[in-house]
Amino acid sequence: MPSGDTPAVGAGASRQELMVIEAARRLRDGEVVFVGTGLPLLATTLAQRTHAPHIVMVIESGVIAPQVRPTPISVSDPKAMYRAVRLGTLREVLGGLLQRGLIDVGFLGGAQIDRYANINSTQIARPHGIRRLPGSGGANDMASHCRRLLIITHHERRRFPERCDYITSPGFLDGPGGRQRAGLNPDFSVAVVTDLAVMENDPETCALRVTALMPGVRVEEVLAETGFRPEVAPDLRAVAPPASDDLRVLRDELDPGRLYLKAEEAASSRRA
Amino acid sequence: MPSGDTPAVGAGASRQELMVIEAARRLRDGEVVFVGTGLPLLATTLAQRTHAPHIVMVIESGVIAPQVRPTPISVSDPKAMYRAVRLGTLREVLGGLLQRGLIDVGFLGGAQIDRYANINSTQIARPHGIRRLPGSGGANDMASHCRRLLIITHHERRRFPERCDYITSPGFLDGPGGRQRAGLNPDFSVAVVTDLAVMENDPETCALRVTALMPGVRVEEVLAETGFRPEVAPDLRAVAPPASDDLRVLRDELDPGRLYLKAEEAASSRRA
Amino acid sequence: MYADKVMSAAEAVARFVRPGAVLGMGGQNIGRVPMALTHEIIRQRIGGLTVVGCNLSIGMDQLVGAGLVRRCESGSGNLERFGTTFCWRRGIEDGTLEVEDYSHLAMVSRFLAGEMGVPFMPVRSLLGSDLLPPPDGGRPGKAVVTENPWSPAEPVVLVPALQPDVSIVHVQRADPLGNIIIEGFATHEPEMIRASRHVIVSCETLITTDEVRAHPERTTVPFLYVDAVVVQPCGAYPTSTYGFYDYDADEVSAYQEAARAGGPAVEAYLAANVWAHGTFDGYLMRAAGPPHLEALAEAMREIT
Amino acid sequence: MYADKVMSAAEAVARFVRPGAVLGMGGQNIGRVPMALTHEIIRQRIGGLTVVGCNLSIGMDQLVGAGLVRRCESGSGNLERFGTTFCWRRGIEDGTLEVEDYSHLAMVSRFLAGEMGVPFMPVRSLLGSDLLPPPDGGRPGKAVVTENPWSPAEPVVLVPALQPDVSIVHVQRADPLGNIIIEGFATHEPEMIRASRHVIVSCETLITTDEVRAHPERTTVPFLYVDAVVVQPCGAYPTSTYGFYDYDADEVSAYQEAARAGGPAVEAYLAANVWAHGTFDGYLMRAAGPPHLEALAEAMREIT
Repeated sequence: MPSGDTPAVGAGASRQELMVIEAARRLRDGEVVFVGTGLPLLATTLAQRTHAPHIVMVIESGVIAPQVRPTPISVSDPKAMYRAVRLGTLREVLGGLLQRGLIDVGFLGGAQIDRYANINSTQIARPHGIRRLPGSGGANDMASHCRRLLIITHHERRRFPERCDYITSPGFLDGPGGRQRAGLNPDFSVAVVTDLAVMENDPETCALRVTALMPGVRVEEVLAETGFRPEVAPDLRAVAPPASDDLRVLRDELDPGRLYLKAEEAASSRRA
Repeated sequence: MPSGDTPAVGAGASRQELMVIEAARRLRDGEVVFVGTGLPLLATTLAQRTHAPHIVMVIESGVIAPQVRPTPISVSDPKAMYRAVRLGTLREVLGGLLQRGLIDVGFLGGAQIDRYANINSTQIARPHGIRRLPGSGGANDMASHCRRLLIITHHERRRFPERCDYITSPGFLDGPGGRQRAGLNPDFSVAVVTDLAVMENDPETCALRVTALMPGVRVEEVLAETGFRPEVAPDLRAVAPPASDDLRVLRDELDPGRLYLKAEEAASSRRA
Repeated sequence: MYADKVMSAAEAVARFVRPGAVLGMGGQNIGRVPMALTHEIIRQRIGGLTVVGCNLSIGMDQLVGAGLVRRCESGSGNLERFGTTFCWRRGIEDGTLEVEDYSHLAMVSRFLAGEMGVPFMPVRSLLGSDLLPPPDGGRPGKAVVTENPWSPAEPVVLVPALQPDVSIVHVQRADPLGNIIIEGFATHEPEMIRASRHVIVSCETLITTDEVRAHPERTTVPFLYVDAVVVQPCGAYPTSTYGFYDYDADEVSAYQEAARAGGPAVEAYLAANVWAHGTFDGYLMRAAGPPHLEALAEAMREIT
Repeated sequence: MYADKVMSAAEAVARFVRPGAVLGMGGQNIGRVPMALTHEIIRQRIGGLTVVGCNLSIGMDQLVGAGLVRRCESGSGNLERFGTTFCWRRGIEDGTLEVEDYSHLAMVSRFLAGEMGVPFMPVRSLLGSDLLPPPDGGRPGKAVVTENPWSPAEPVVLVPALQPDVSIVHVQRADPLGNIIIEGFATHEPEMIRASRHVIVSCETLITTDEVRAHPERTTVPFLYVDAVVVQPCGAYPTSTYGFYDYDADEVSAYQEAARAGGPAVEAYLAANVWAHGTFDGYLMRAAGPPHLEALAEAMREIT
């Protein structure tokens, strides 16, 4: 059940549930997806059990094409390895698939993201010293080598600064041409799905702009919760309400214990 | 049985048999030996079944610590893989063990060897063009990374030129300091065991010199069959006759079909 | 080489882990972290360590909490849903712990270079990010940018080889010679083990060398790299060992609570769970006990 | 990706082997050489090939004998006790075949670079030898000497990545998706397969994907790299397949006799053993036949 302090949206789904469902929709059947821990694992499993049964999940710890059992809490959780075709090494996955160019989509969880989709998961500057975060893990590798990066995170002002304090994972760096100048593949796009909206890079300016809103969310609300001032796409659309099947699978099959969704709701309810 | 045209030496062993036995003697129990195909495989198996039961054989095709069954004719022969503790990859063996520095002895078969123990297995210059040989295989890697190189070959003038036409595998290159100048490990020694003699590098000059003679072989005979003029060690010794056990194991267990020894005898009998 | 390398954790750690060593850490997050060997290092209070790995989690954090770590080199420090590695974070924030950050691919590439006996490995990650030291050289030894000689103007990052003085790993099966079999995911361990000067392996099950020779392609790493074999069932507890037992969320959380609080709470946790016991089995009995361990084994059987 | 990739050798070769392709060759000497796929390339007379591998043996030599090879890049060409690869040697000596020589480690390092998606790999072999092009650059693309940035004056050789257009390998087991299991020695194949743009696998036995999922750590290479699965028992004949059958010394010698003689003798051998047959099974029946193949299988059972 959606928690009280986050308004229910289409078909009684909470914003957090719809965020996961919207992210899942962006994965196409047959794609090879490099899946990070947390909500990406949940959303990719949802896609696999609904519209994209032939999606190939690849998980950093050496897991290839598992049929994930609910509800893994780690990339090293055996539930994330269930019936994989290969359980191998980090080198095979990060080197032989990701750096080699065989991954279609990289799918990352919450982090600090700036206007040019650069990601910080290393350290946040604070008045008295820094706040240390976990670091890159495989995120820098994903952002360096994937042609398409999908990010799911809840929408808070502090998570969307004008410029990251520290660039752990490269988005478009300083804007148009930035990736070429750094020697990175310029064939690159980013979509950020949050509990308020969807933001995608403008093909020209490379800056993130608002391209869709969650049902019942006004654009002002998104701008208020975004540290930089994003453009708003002329063809701004509304995120479609969930198909009942999506919601059933998500609630009953994938996260019956609400391991993920409750935490996300708690997080975003701080806003309310 | 030794063939008629090669004089029997101590205990009725042919020179070819004693060559294999003498080479085997130079392997110490517990050493990790990178074994090439042919006579090295035969001699190392002899050592393993006699004085060096704890020798660790490593074979290029990915074979670690086998208990070789008679009589393999190739590094990819399953007889060379019998009861290995690991059947893996060429990279594991040539990279992870040899280049990594975990091999004690490299053991190579016949080739063209010059004064400074450089080896040519690539091409021989001839009046009208070249004679192409098989190439390096793992030999260049062995000579580049082993601290101790053991070579077994039969003794013919054409096999011991002053200078190799082509250096496939580095010995001491142009002499003292040659390996350092090339960026190779200078901690290196070479022993060449033939059907006539044993030649080892002089620690000072780096040149191969005669250090032992097969029973019944005169030093003039060795010099006549050596393309360059080797020094003769002051403490020139005679290769000891085989222990009866060595001969029994070699003849009855390891090469009952005389796959190797007959060929070697035929080769060196051309001299007679 | 063909020696019987079976010994106690106490003997293995005393013989092969020196103060100030570069310590390679096996496992990832809540999977196959070598906790028995980590506890033994804490028990013997071997300090001044540089801990290296790809993801560093509860094992590293307990070593830091025990005051034994000077520096870490890794791609990440965290326990995912259980939160960050709090002692590590606190040490970095208050300046008592040095860190060198890489991506996971960059770290496994460093181990690969160490495994292959070459001084560096090329990677195409790190470019454009703050993980790359500034072009003027930055912190020496971390990474340098060069050009692809076959396509000048194409930058390539070189990361330096990493050969730990000693690595500790927990695996499913090993024989007395030190042939090891890792089942399920292997993370960065095959490269790290082969790159290390010494390796201590703890295993769930000791098998015979005949069993190893019966399926030689299943041997993950041959005995030539291994110095000590410690037989320790549940040696990764409270993290999981694929095919044997699941992680223990309650015990991980119990440590995390102490780690978050820090200072005396960590000291108390380590006193009660490490220093109070002569061996890892003492900890297993205190924190879990046979029925609970059996439940974790049953949980694993359900999902594998 | 999840397609059923099972097809005939004829279809697989027609679809994935283009004239002028860089062809990665599996196997070594007399072990697991992909003869069925090699014969199919000869049957379809696909020419202008660059054949690459570590050791190249009877498969490569038959392609050269059929006039389909322009160039070879390898660490060696030979059949050990069965002699050299005569068509290859003749082609090099009369200048009709280009060769680029490396050591076996240098070749597998080139495949490793291709597998890892980096432009080169460092090696410490080749130094001081004539395998290294002269310092003025020599033949472009072969190898360059650089310095270890962390220890200047320490030379390191860089060899260029090698990503074959298509590789052919013969393995023991594969499933319809293309997950492959190599038993026994694996030579350079894991790196070469992962480095290749396309991969055709022939297998002794087709297994189900459920069987693969039951032991996921035994999968040598996952299906993501494989384009075609050809079910061909005895597909490496007359070379051996570990665990299935030994090599056939008589048939290898029969080819070697023709190869040594050259010209018409090679033509006659290929006519009788390849072009005379619509499929590899035709060759198997002519050259061996069921009783002899069973004897080779028995010989393998005796030594494994």
